[in-house]
Amino acid sequence: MDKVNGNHDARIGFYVCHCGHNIAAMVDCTEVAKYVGQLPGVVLSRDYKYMCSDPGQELIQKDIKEFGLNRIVVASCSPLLHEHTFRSAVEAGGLNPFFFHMVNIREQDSWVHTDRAEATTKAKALSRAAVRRVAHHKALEVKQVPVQPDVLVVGGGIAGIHAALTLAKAGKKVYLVEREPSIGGHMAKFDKTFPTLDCAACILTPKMSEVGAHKNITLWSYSEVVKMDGYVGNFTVTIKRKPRYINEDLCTGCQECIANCIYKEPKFTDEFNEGLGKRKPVYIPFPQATPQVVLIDPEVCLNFKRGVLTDKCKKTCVEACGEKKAIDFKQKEEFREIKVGTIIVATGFQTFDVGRMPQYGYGRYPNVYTSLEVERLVNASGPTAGDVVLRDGRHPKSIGIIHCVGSRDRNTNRWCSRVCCMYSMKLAHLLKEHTAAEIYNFYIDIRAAGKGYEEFYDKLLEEGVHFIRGRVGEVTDWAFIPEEEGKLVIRVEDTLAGVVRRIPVDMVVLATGLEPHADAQSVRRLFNMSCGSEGFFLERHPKLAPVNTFTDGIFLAGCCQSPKDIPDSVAQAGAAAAEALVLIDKGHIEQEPNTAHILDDCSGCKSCIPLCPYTAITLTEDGKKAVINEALCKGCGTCAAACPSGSIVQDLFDDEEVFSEIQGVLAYD
Amino acid sequence: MKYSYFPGCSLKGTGRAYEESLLPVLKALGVELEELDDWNCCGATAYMAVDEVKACVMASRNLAIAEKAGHQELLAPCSACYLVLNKTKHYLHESPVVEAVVQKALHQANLTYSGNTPVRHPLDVLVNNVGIDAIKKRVTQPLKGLKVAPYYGCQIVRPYATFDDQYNPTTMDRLLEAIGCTMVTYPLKTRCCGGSLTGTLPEPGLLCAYVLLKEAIARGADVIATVCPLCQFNLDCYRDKMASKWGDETIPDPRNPAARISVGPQLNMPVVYFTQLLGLAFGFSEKELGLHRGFTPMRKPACARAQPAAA
Amino acid sequence: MPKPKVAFYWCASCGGCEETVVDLAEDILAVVERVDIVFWPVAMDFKYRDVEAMADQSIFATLLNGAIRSSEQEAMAHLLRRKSRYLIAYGSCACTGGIPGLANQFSREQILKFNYEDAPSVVNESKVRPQLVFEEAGRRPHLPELRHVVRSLDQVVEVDYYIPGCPPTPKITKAAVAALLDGRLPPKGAVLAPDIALCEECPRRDSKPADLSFTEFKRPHQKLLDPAKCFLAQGVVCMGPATRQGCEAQCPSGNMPCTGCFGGTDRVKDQGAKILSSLCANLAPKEEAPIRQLLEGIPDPVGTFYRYGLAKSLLRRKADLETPKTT
Amino acid sequence: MTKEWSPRIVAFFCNWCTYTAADLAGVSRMKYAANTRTIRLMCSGRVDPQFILEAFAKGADGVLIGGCHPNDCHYAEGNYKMLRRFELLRRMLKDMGIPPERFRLEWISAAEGEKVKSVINDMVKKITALGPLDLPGKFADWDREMTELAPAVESAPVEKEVAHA
Repeated sequence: MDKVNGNHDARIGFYVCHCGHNIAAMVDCTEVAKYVGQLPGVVLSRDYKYMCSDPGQELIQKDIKEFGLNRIVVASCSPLLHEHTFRSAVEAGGLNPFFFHMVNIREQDSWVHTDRAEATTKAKALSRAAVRRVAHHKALEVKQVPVQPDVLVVGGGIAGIHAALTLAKAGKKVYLVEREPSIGGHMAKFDKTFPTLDCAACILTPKMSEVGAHKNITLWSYSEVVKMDGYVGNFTVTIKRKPRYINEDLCTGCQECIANCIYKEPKFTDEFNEGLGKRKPVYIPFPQATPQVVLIDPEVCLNFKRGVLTDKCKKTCVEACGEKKAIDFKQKEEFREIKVGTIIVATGFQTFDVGRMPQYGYGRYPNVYTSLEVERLVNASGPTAGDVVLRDGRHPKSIGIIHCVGSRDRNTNRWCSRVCCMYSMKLAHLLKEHTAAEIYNFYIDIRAAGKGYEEFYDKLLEEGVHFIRGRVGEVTDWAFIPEEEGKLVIRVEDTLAGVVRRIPVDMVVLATGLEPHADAQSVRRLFNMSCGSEGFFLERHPKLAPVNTFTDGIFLAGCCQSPKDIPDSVAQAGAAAAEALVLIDKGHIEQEPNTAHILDDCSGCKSCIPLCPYTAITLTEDGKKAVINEALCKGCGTCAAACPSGSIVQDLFDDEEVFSEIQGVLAYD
Repeated sequence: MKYSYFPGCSLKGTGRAYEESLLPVLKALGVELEELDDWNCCGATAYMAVDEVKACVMASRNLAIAEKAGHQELLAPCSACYLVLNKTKHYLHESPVVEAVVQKALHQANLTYSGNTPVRHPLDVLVNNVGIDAIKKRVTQPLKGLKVAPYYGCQIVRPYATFDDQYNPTTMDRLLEAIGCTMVTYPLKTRCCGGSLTGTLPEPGLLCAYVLLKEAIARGADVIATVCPLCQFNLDCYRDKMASKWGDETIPDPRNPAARISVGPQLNMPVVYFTQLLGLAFGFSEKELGLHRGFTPMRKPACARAQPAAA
Repeated sequence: MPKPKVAFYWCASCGGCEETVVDLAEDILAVVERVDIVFWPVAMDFKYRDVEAMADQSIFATLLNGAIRSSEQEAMAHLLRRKSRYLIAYGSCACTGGIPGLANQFSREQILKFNYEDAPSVVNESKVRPQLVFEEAGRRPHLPELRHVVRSLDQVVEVDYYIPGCPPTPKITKAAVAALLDGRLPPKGAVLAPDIALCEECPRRDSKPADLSFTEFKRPHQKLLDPAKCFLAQGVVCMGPATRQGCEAQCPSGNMPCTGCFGGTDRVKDQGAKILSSLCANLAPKEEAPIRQLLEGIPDPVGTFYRYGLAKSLLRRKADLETPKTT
Repeated sequence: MTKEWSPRIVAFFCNWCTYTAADLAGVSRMKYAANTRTIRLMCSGRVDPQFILEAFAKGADGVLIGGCHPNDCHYAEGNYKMLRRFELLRRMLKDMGIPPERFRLEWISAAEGEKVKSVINDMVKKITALGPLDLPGKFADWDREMTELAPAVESAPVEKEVAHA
């Protein structure tokens, strides 16, 4: 009673691609073509140098007409790469695009095997399976689903800002969600930018205020995405707006409340200044913060006790705010639900936690700094107004900058963070400018690949900054000779001179690397994305789809995808915006017709209903049969696999197609 | 708590003070030791340098015997033994070649080794199994105010950081603080003591050892506590040579930063095993703990003589 | 014109199928009236040679019940195939191997040893086993040989139609016979029972919640069964969702869960795999340990999911049993 | 199987994680045994136990299923549905004389090309040690006991006296 019976009027055309040498080097393509040629149903079997090339595709179209082919199989690269290409070719040839099947003999055969005979046998088996399978293919129609034109941008760093502005200028409505009280991200903390040394604030703040002012942008700072449902073109996103105890619409940013806070002096750690400065319980992160709205820190505000409202404070801030009545101690967190068609994830990075490398003494020796701290230290608007004064009050006469802290290191992070060499040199330049100290860079290699970067390196050499090639072993305060007493000693093997050096300095700067946010994994799950092994979000294809993710309609920009400098982040943000615009302006997306449907033979046993995560399966009014709402169905096929009476069919993957594929791969020659 | 005990050559020889103090201290804390029957050289010293695989064979014989002894983990107080035994375990897991040779050799002796016996260091056991609190309870004469420079040496944290931080180990600090000592900041915790260089290339060897003493002096320590027989030996036995070489070097006076003192006279600082300090705090006598054996013997600090100590 | 000749035969089965024919009660007369029963060992005395003597294809239809597990049954299957125009697999055993098919979990030696030596009720010191041929008073009787493998009828000879059930109901039997006699024949190979799962005609269907997920499995004897509620909703394995209807839900009506005797639908290759898939997919837990623990409630998946279909299932027989030497 | 035997493994990979990981292994030019024949499905939840039995029945020496890690399923929970089937199916296969080593479920994320390699190599190693399963061959052997009888029937075999027919 075998239910899988072949389709006897199939006229199959088979094409095996050499892909230059990529496939042909390990798979005997002519042999495969010859073999498939004699399989039942195969009318025509060819091997060709590049099937994806125009001539390759035209060949298919020509053959369809000339030989009356009604099924096409192409054995080449991964379907994830070119299935669409060939389906279009088949359609152009006058066939339903789904009378096509693709065999992956590159990524999963020629590239991963070393024995030509075995690789060829495998290619034959996979092709044989495809040929058997394609005979069962049905004509299917691509469903078109309208695309919601609004866009969500997650993360208000330079990448998110640029993406949001690009879309807004194109007339699209954008929601920009930022976790911190202000947008600006890491860039807002920088003093100057390499290699041009133009001031970060000067180029960033105009963009920030433009975001704040743009009519097409809804800016939700101090907010987080907590839930995402739906699919490309039709996402439903829930956003949590954390209470800042200030009514954003009423606050004018006059900051009278700050001036009049019961605390006369700022005395709480100032996050924006990396703890080098102090702020009050009511504060605005930094002068150019966007939105220009203050917030209250319930952990330290006298009107709260450990976050719980007590109403014990005199509330001088409220008096100061007066008629504006912007302060609202009773503010609760709010949840907003929005519908968007596309999402751009630009959640950025975190800097490496230097605590993981105790040998560099951060925390043990007060004069060891992270690069980000130094950015604030040399910053005119920083806690010391640009005066580089050490934690012990001295001004450094010698400074050591240690590169690759948390980069290119088996014990911590293996990747190169790409920006450290350049920003280390930038800081070297700025520190020299501010302190005239002797400056030593300790590097593994100088990576100055970028427009004007190498020139910047040369400039620093001319400025007399020292470069010592070697990975620093430790930073210590034990003096071997009197000259070292009271100094930080950097012990390093100078790999150019071939000697171990001890270099005493007053100040050590750790060039911390970039790494994924601690919560990258949960963000990934939230948006149904993948992460690379190092934890950065995974692009769909390293070359051809660098801003796409595996979830259609969700795009990546900036350092959440991999370490980048500002120009690259901005460029990628533009690309992501463009990808979003493609979907929006097209107005609809085409859905792979791999949804499931239920046959009349359904017995109404209800086994499938609880299995659908999208509640696409329901019972007919009379309760006699189950039905699938194809608009909701995402095509996983779980229900089809579970239907005890075989009454659910998943298009593109129906039982007889899969069975024939199984028989195909196993049939002996 | 019961452990197989691998003393190794040192603890029966130059480092016997270590054994003399370790045994009563562990006993006092209810840790039983059972010395390995018919143990042999751990395989350290020259072997590792000459033929690693053969060294592994030596080591694994001990491991095999321990496994045969059953149930217990193996306690290896000497840093060299501790390292070689652990290294052997790693090699056996990582390299089928080494494993083959070793198993073959063991087979000749009708032994087998599954590669699973845990090798433990006293510091590890004291902190993670016995526990600081249990130790505090046992203290009868806290060493109040004794300034100690904690010196771990290289072998228990390199290349394998098994139970403590590789760059800044702290187990000994926590132990000795628990018995009342004051730990001085000592950045050379894991720096080389000179190893066997002191025997082969005295110049650099001695320098290594000297630097350690000098820094302990500069940090105002009364005593250096160590976990390794070789470290103890190198720091303890060459003071005269050091004195003649660098005796008149001067360093800032730890008690008065403005002034400077010369190193020479200070060099005779006691270098003891951490177990000896534990022993003192537990009320054992200098003799019981082998404190008299050091070239610079250590006297029980005044604070610890006051009987009985207020907890 | 002469009445069409009909034959009934009985291979490895309990005889229940024969009962059904009798259960046709007075209807049987109607049948007898229209046909001429030429061979029916259970009811009338015939000899093999009588069948042998018949002309090939001279029997209009043979309803053969029981699985094929002995040389004699195999021989008769071939013989009747040759003599009949339509050979009909009658009942679960003939269709899919039935209960005897469960013997495919054991080797012939295991079976013989247990039945003639180890079974608690057996007394057989001299460990006598049936011989294929033996001498007795100058006579040499032959005994059929037990095959290593239990087979459904269509694994031995070509089958025209299938009437499933353990046993088939008089209703579908009558319908089938009528269809045959009136020449209203479905395509060859068809199963003469509705191709929809049992739930559709099960009186308990509507009592099954639409969001059922399993937190325990109990076997019918381990629990007091609610006479109206879906068995699955009571945590009792019921094969109904994976089983072809036609039995009029007799077991559920008798407060017993369906055990799957009608076999799977035409759309299914392996009834057991399918019910397993649907049951497991709907388990509540998500981690290995609790999943395993919950599944301990199904101690014998093979016996539960393949009670009637093992011989005809995708795997057919325990894979590591020693292979029969060609006799 | 005239040429030297080596295992044939049918692999069902989910489109989003494991199939992508296998592509990644390719792009990274990792090298692994050529014994698997991959069938791409959208989700491990689509793996119908019938597919697995069919694969064994048609001559697979092993079956490998690759899906997204728990909580990472592109379709929320398809991988759990497979996990639950897997647990019972593996037990049932054992009862049917097919050892657990021949049937494997692995969570392999899109980033774990390395894991594709190690899992496949490991499985090939284990199954090579077990030797062929070859159900089609077994079916043929089992049915050989019938071959000589069918023709015999033609020449009326039942003449001989048969005890209690």
